Amino acid sequence: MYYKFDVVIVGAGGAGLMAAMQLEGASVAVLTKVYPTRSHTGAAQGGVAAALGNQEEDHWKWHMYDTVKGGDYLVDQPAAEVLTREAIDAIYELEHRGLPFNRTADGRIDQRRFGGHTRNFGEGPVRRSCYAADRTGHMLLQTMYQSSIKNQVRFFNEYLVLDLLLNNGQACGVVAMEIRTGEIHTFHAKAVMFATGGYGRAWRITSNAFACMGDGMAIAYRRGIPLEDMEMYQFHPTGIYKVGVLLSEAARGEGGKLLNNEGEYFMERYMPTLKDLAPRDIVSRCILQEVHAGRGIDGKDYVYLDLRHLGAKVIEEKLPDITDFARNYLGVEPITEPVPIQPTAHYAMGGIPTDIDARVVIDPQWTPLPGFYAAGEVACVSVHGANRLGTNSLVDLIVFGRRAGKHMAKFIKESSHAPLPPEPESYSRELVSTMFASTGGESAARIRSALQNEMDEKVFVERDEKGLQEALDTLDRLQDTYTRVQLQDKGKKFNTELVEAIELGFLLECSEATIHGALARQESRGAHYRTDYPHRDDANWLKHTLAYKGAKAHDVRLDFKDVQMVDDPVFVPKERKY
Amino acid sequence: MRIPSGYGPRLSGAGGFETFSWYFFRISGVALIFLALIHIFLNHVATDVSCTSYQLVAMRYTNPFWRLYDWLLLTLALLHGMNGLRVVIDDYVRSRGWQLTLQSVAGLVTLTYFMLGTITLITFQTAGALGPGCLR
Amino acid sequence: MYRGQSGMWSWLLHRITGLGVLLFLLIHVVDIGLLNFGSKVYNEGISLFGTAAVRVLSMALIGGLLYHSFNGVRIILIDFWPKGARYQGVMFAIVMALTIVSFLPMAYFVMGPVFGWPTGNLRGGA
Amino acid sequence: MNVLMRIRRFDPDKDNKPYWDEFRVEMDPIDRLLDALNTVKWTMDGTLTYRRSCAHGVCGSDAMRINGRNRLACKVLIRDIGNKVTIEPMLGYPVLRDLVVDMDAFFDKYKSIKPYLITTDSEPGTERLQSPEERARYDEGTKCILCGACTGSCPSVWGNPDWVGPATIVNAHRFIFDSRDQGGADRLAILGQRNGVWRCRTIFNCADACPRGIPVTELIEQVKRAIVYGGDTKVE
Ligand SMILES: Cc1cc2nc3c(=O)[nH]c(=O)nc-3n(C[C@H](O)[C@H](O)[C@H](O)COP(=O)(O)OP(=O)(O)OC[C@H]3O[C@@H](n4cnc5c(N)ncnc54)[C@H](O)[C@@H]3O)c2cc1C
Ligand code: HEM
Ligand code: SF4
Ligand code: F3S
Ligand code: FES
Repeated sequence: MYYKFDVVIVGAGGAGLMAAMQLEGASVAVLTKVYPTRSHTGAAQGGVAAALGNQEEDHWKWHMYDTVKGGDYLVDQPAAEVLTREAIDAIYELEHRGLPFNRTADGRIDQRRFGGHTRNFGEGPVRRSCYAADRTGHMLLQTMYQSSIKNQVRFFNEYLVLDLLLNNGQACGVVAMEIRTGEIHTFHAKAVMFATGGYGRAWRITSNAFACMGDGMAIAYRRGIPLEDMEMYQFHPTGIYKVGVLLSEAARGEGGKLLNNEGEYFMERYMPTLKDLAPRDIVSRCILQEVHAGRGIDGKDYVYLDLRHLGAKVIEEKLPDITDFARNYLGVEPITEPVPIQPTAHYAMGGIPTDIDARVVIDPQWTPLPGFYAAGEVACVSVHGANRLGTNSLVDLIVFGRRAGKHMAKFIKESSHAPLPPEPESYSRELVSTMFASTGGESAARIRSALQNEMDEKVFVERDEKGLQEALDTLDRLQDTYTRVQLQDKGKKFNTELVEAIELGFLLECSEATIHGALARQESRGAHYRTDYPHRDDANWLKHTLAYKGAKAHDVRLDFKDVQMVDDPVFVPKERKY
Repeated sequence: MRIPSGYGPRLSGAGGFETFSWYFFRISGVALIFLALIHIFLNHVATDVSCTSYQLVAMRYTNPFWRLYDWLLLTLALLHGMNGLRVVIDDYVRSRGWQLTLQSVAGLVTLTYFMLGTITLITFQTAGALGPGCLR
Repeated sequence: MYRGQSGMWSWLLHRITGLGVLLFLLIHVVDIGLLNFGSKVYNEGISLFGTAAVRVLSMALIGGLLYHSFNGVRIILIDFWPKGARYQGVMFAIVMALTIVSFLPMAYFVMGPVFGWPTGNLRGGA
Repeated sequence: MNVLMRIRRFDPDKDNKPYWDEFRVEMDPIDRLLDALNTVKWTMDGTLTYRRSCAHGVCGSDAMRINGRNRLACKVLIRDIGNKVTIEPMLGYPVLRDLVVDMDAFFDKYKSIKPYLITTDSEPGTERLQSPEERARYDEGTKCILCGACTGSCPSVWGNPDWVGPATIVNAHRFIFDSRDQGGADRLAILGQRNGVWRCRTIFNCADACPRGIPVTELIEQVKRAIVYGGDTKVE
């Protein structure tokens, strides 16, 4: 089938839907490989940050300071300014669309503490995270979906996008497979937006959904668009032991504390001011240090999250989902027992490089690719730098999703449909038919599993040259094996084995870019901690990496892009202490 | 506390036949508990069924109260029960044509039975047929 | 098959007993109609109710009606008492208990005459 | 733990009618049933088809009939099902393949009650005010993840697939009782109709099936009462 729209948005998470909302009057298609309400945004628990100051004094500039510092100064500061300023209006917009935030006694949006968010440039924790119990992301996603129903957005549910169509340096559409029928469709558009989320499934212990396979990043990457700062991958300190399911930072925002096997609340020793509410990269590393020092529980690689002192009321009312997870997946009763946790793969700070209008930029000179937009976890405007603060992702979705929508609204008025490239579907059809035709006998599940083990072991909270080299070799081998993946399922209808195999290809490429960035960056900054280069090196590395795809895993080309600063002394890079 | 936010209008109840039907089930149900259970008690416990004869009925119907009582029981049970049947048909019969046919039949049956019962109750003559006179 | 819970079984029984009682009512109106044909016709018709077989059917009717009535009250409580839904399971147990407790003596009176048990009512034990 | 999985299979391309398939897998007691399905798919039979995404009960993808009851495969632990488990697609939806059912009609029903905030007056510069009590009034409904487990467990839906079903009413409740919303009367009028709220016969399978612990029937009853009495959106 051939479809023609003004705008095609790939992804119906928070970022995609927020953009769709801004396009009233235009013809818009939203493509998603899962039903919109199943998007991963729904898993976000803790909250969404904005300096509303409903509970105590707060300013967007303090928020910006925390964002820049939390990102270990790899943040593009003008983008962080946009993020924190516009967060406030974006939150009100969500409220007006019906998002059921928790309320203060005087009826305003309630706010709570979250890691790394401080008052007056680092003096102490501040209440900045707007929340709806511990299902803020769920409420955000539902609200956005409801709004799209009101605005009669056209959804294509369970469509797997396989390719981005470019012609003469301009984006002109996408090609997708309808999972239900196995048919290939072309979507012709003036503007294309990617909002496909992250790739947390590259690790075994992960908080991410099965759908988080890095599709958007890899599709762009295959079309010659670079991926920025892929080495910056966040590991959340409190995943459920062995399962990876997240226990939100909200648990610590409400007063939960980390405990080692000696019964010590060890974060007090590492970070005297913010303690358990220090940024995630730091807390994850502290947990690992405790484990290395033999203070993990039972000498194993996990510690406890202690909520017992909060009392049953706070636990049941403010953290109901988290409590449910602990009970269900561990059989642990958080009211009376501490909960076993370990760091879990969580969030990609890197991604498709964009400017503050969410336009995709393809080189260190910030040259935009006309008609191509990206926002959300798939993108890297670089508001998160080397480490994202909790609650800053949802703000990212709504602020830059909104900006993408507004910019596209303008763009489609000023431009017409670029012609499609010749045989637009050939790449996608071949991708699918080679999968079906292959008789190599390899299994996608086995390759994925090998990849995840390697990433868990060598591309985790701590990395070094040797491990990364080995990981790269492994990846090279896995990519080779991948060409011989054979499907058992030769059906066309709802062939999820085919979907998984295609997604694995995406995942391998995102991992490749990650490892290359990590190898190149010979310093430790934010989430990227190199045991062989344990210090931050602003002289050489205050810059972003851009990875361009090569023929094989080893052939990636790296380029670099300067970090953008604003002219204000408070934002000058300093050592990061809390 | 209620914040004078100015929102949240009073909801006006929404009527309609289905709403009425639902309500009618409940009201007639409550009435039927008494009507039906007392009826059963009288005819199966207080007197044995074998004593229910033309004569016994005639004795009862000298008092118009029992005529009214039985008429109410008949009417309510019939309407309640046949409405129940209508609902069941609505639930399980998917074809619109069959639904209409069956429900018209049900309606016709209700009407016929209502007439039959009512006429019997009104026209029944008690004179000369009094007394329990158990059968057999 | 779906493995439901008490609410599902209670509904199924309610529906079946409701329809059963309705069927009986439809027959009953016809036999009442016999009154129009005079005492002989009526008495002949109604005498059927005294036979053992019809007594068993009457018992089913009574049991069904008892259950349907009590459960009807349960449904009405669920509908109009704000806390009703929370106690539906408990109420179902009560309904079953009430049904059985009130059914047994009724059954005794209905079947008594067949077995010659003393019932003490009009014509009882005869 | 060794688990025998009996799975109802159906491939529209190959099969005239559904059939039973069996697999034996070795699982950890604290693994999820979803892990067991994955084990089958990844190591035994790649054609086994089901939906899943979040793997921890928040996205609503994997509602299916597990030992006769609608549950999320990612919220059922192996230790709670024992050595044998029967898995079937949900009732009340057309089966697309194996455990995957067609949810389009489900979402259409959801859309029919205007599931979005309706306001007629102009937006304030900041947030609309709402007291914590008013917020609590509709809290339960906001937990819904649209998994469809309730609707697929309801005998009224099995009998009459046109009926809106419990999930729709839960989501209507979420807006009807939101003090900011002004479309309540509209929704009640829709739900007062033939395929509205009255087809609920208080069967309670829905409340039992809901993986989010929403007291579904209780919410439906509140909507019924709102239709009959009218009333305020205040706390009951
Ligand atoms: C457990 C957890 C808790 C979190 N808590 C918080 C929090 O409290 N606060 C916070 O700020 N952030 C939080 N985050 C991070 C945040 O939720 C995510 O980064 C964010 O939701 C990503 O949103 P998105 O719109 O970019 O993408 P997603 O919500 O992941 O949506 C991706 C969309 O793209 C579609 N898609 C993907 N690939 C394709 C394809 N090939 N074809 C078609 N469609 C495709 C998917 O179907 C989906 O609709 C949390 C993350 C996790 C994992
Ligand atoms: C004795 C007291 C009675 C009470 C309290 C009562 C109550 C009720 C109620 C509340 C309902 C509605 C069920 C629902 O909407 O889910 C109902 C349904 C019904 N009743 Fe009764 N009822 C009584 C007597 C009768 C009698 C005497 C008959 C037979 C004539 C009868 C036949 C039915 C039928 C057929 C239904 C429909 C069943 C269904 O929809 O599932 N009821 N009853
Ligand atoms: S009410 Fe519960 S069972 Fe029904 S769709 Fe919502 S979450 Fe699923
Ligand atoms: S199971 Fe169905 S009938 Fe009502 S109480 Fe639940 S919706
Ligand atoms: S996979 Fe998301 S609910 Fe089970």
